[in-house]
Amino acid sequence: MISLYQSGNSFLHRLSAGPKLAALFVVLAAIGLSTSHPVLAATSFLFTWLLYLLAGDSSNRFLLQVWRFSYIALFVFLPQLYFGGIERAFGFTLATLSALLLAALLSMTTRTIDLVAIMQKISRSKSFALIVTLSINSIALVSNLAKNIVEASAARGVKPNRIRQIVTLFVVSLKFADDYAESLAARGIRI
Amino acid sequence: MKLELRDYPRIAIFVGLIAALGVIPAIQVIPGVPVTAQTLGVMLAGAVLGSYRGTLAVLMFELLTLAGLPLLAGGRGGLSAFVGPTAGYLIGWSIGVWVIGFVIEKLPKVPLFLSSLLAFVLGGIVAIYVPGILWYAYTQNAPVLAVAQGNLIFLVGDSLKIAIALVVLIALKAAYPKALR
Amino acid sequence: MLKGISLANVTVAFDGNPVVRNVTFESGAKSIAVIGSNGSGKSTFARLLNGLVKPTSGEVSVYGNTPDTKQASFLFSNPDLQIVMPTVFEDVAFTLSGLKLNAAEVRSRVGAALKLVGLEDLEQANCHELSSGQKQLLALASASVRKPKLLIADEPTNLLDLANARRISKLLGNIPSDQLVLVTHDLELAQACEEAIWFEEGILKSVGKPTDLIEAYRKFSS
Amino acid sequence: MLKGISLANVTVAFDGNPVVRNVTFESGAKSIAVIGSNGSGKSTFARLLNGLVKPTSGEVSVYGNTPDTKQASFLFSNPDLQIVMPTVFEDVAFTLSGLKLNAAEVRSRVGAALKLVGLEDLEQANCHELSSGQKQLLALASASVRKPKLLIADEPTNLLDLANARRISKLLGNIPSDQLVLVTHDLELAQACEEAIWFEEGILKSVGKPTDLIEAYRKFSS
Ligand SMILES: Nc1ncnc2c1ncn2[C@@H]1O[C@H](COP(=O)(O)OP(=O)(O)OP(=O)(O)O)[C@@H](O)[C@H]1O
Ligand SMILES: Nc1ncnc2c1ncn2[C@@H]1O[C@H](COP(=O)(O)OP(=O)(O)OP(=O)(O)O)[C@@H](O)[C@H]1O
Ligand SMILES: O=C(O)CCCC[C@@H]1SC[C@@H]2NC(=O)N[C@@H]21
Ligand SMILES: [Mg+2]
Ligand SMILES: [Mg+2]
Repeated sequence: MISLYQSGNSFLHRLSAGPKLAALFVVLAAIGLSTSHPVLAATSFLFTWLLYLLAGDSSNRFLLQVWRFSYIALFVFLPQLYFGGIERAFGFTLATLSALLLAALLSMTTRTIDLVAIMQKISRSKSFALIVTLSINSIALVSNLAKNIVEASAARGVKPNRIRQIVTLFVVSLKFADDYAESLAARGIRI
Repeated sequence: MKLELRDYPRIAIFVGLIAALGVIPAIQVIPGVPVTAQTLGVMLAGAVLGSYRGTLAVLMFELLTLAGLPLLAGGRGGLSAFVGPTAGYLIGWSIGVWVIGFVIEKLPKVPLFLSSLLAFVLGGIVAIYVPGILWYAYTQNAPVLAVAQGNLIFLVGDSLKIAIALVVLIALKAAYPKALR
Repeated sequence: MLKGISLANVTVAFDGNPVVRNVTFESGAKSIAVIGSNGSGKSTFARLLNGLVKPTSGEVSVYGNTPDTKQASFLFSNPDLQIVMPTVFEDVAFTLSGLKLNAAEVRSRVGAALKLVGLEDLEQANCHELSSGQKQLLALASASVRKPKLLIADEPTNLLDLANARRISKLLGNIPSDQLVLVTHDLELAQACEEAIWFEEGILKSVGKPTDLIEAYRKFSS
Repeated sequence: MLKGISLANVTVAFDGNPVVRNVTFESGAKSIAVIGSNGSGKSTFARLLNGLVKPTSGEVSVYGNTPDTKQASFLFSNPDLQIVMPTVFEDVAFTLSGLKLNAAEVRSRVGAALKLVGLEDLEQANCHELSSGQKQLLALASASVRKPKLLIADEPTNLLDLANARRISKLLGNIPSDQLVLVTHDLELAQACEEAIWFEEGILKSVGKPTDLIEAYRKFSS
């Protein structure tokens, strides 16, 4: 499964997931307070950029992320401009962008499995671990089933009926899930 | 509540189904808040799995998204989806799915078509919009009423999704009655 | 001039891995069996013939045209994936929906296709309540109702019992199409074709009479 | 006294429809092939033996005990259904997770099971990158690692090529279990068993030597 993780060896990559998450929440809270002060918000934004550089961002991923979040930035900027004026609009937009960029930095420097492991540790339950594993499997599986269904209906040579394809996807997926449950039971798995 | 073994793959498969619906291209009506087919999966999770299991499926989907899998429409994911101005909707998904399951469970004697129509309106629209609007209004320090007005534009797409969800649910019940217990 | 299927120096690569390698092949045989190991490229070859897979390099033509899903129908091994509509009649009729026929024509062609496979009494049945054999017969009716020039079947007798497998294999010979390409691990089924081709590791290892190829393939596999 | 599998007047009904009808059967044979038409009740019979299906009436016993998944392992036809964990080693070890073994024991038993099926070099491989044949070998390792008394296989060679099918069928004979029940439409595979039973419409139509039953079944199906 592809994830948002970008391999690397910076101190942010090496920091273990738990403390990183904790530190992130503190910074996010601080950013939350900076919204109405454009200067503070701009500082947050520059601070975030600095962190990207420290994470070994050589290929301008920062700017790429800014571009990817630009829709949301617009979604914040325009209403604020309308209701609150230019200064406030800049403050909110920069603070929101900083929060988004920081959160994205966590995803880029922390493996999905490490974050899942934290959740598992917190839940301390075997069934939680099983659902996580099955869910991750099911993402690739359903996408494969969907691909096969699209292919099978394309092979009919007619314009596909999307709604019927969705119906077929749900039917086939649920049958698969029920067969899968049976095979788990057959392996002697108990919850 | 206790899960049976067969619930595990069903919950997992809905995580996969909601993710698969994210592949259908999202439309940006309001910049930053996509019109997404994924709420169709959320609604069906509630209707098919019921309140408890459906909620678990949506929470698991969100947990994996939070942990860094790009499962949201347009290949987005990670913690940033949960700190941005649209995070309220995602909270709404997990409330809405519960509401849908709950409403259908409380109306066992009403024909499925009607009970699920009601459930989809309450859970698929109201329960998702309210946290979505409140979160935006709160984090952006904006007037709730104005935000709610802007949000109305989603009614078009969401009504269509409810219609599709009804068609899929009824067809699923006919094709694989065991799907709904 | 070109009749039947024709491939010239065809290579298909997924993510840079060639899975069909430099295949050149031409045939107008009524029925062609495709055999070979798992992962050898048989299904990819089959998908080249209806255009679901495009060649990375080389040329494919089917009856002189670029392959498409109009000339060629496809029968998959899992009938659940192929069922599109709720009832048997509607499912077969769906294949005709692009042809702009009037209702009476649709009725008569669907009726004929269902009769051919012996499902005429189940017209109004719910597709997903059919048995596995009946589902595969339905898929065959849906694939053949457009009277394609080419019918491609990928493991069509998978999980079927002997009687159903025989029924399908007999029907495959009776479908009103000019040519049949049959991908299968069932060597009895392959035996009944006019010609056979054998893939290994993406390479067209051999072309010939089914008897000879099957013998060689059995030796190779032991 | 009771050895092997034993059914006394067993009926299984789903929603009131009997799909296994009044079956009485006892056998200690090393390997039993189960043949019959689609929907005849073969898989339901197989699931009675590990307790996944409970008899509506009658008694089933396996080595004198009520059937359960501890004594009996099950191999399905679709290996994708059977793979749970990300790597080969973890997947086999997953089957042992209920047994409270220590790490060294798990290592050695998983290692032995993988060696048996020839996957010892792929311990750390990603399950979903295996070929279809390798996936089925993995499923077989996972099924056999608990050293079940009874191994039940439902169409285990489905969609496999000749070499893989032969490998699986040879291994089924070598798994350290006391008894093998093999449900299959592949009559060559059934042929190799010690005993055969034949279901039609839920009724145990016949019990005997594979050669005789297969001949009768072929006649019946034509
Ligand atoms: N869409 C795809 N993307 C990537 N790889 C693919 C794709 N389709 C097929 N392959 C790979 O190409 C190779 C040939 O696959 P193909 O399905 O043609 O084999 P096959 O001969 O039909 O095998 P089998 O007998 O198991 O059905 C395999 O290694 C397969 O994993
Ligand atoms: N869980 C179930 N609920 C309802 N009906 C069932 C269930 N399992 C099986 N059946 C029905 O019982 C009958 C026997 O099914 P079974 O799977 O045992 O047949 P089979 O001999 O294995 O067939 P095949 O060769 O197609 O695998 C079929 O009509 C099937 O539809
Ligand atoms: O993908 C995301 O980041 C979640 C966006 C939430 C979209 C909301 S849900 C209710 C409303 N209806 C839509 O189709 N989109 C919005
Ligand atoms: Mg193939
Ligand atoms: Mg069966």
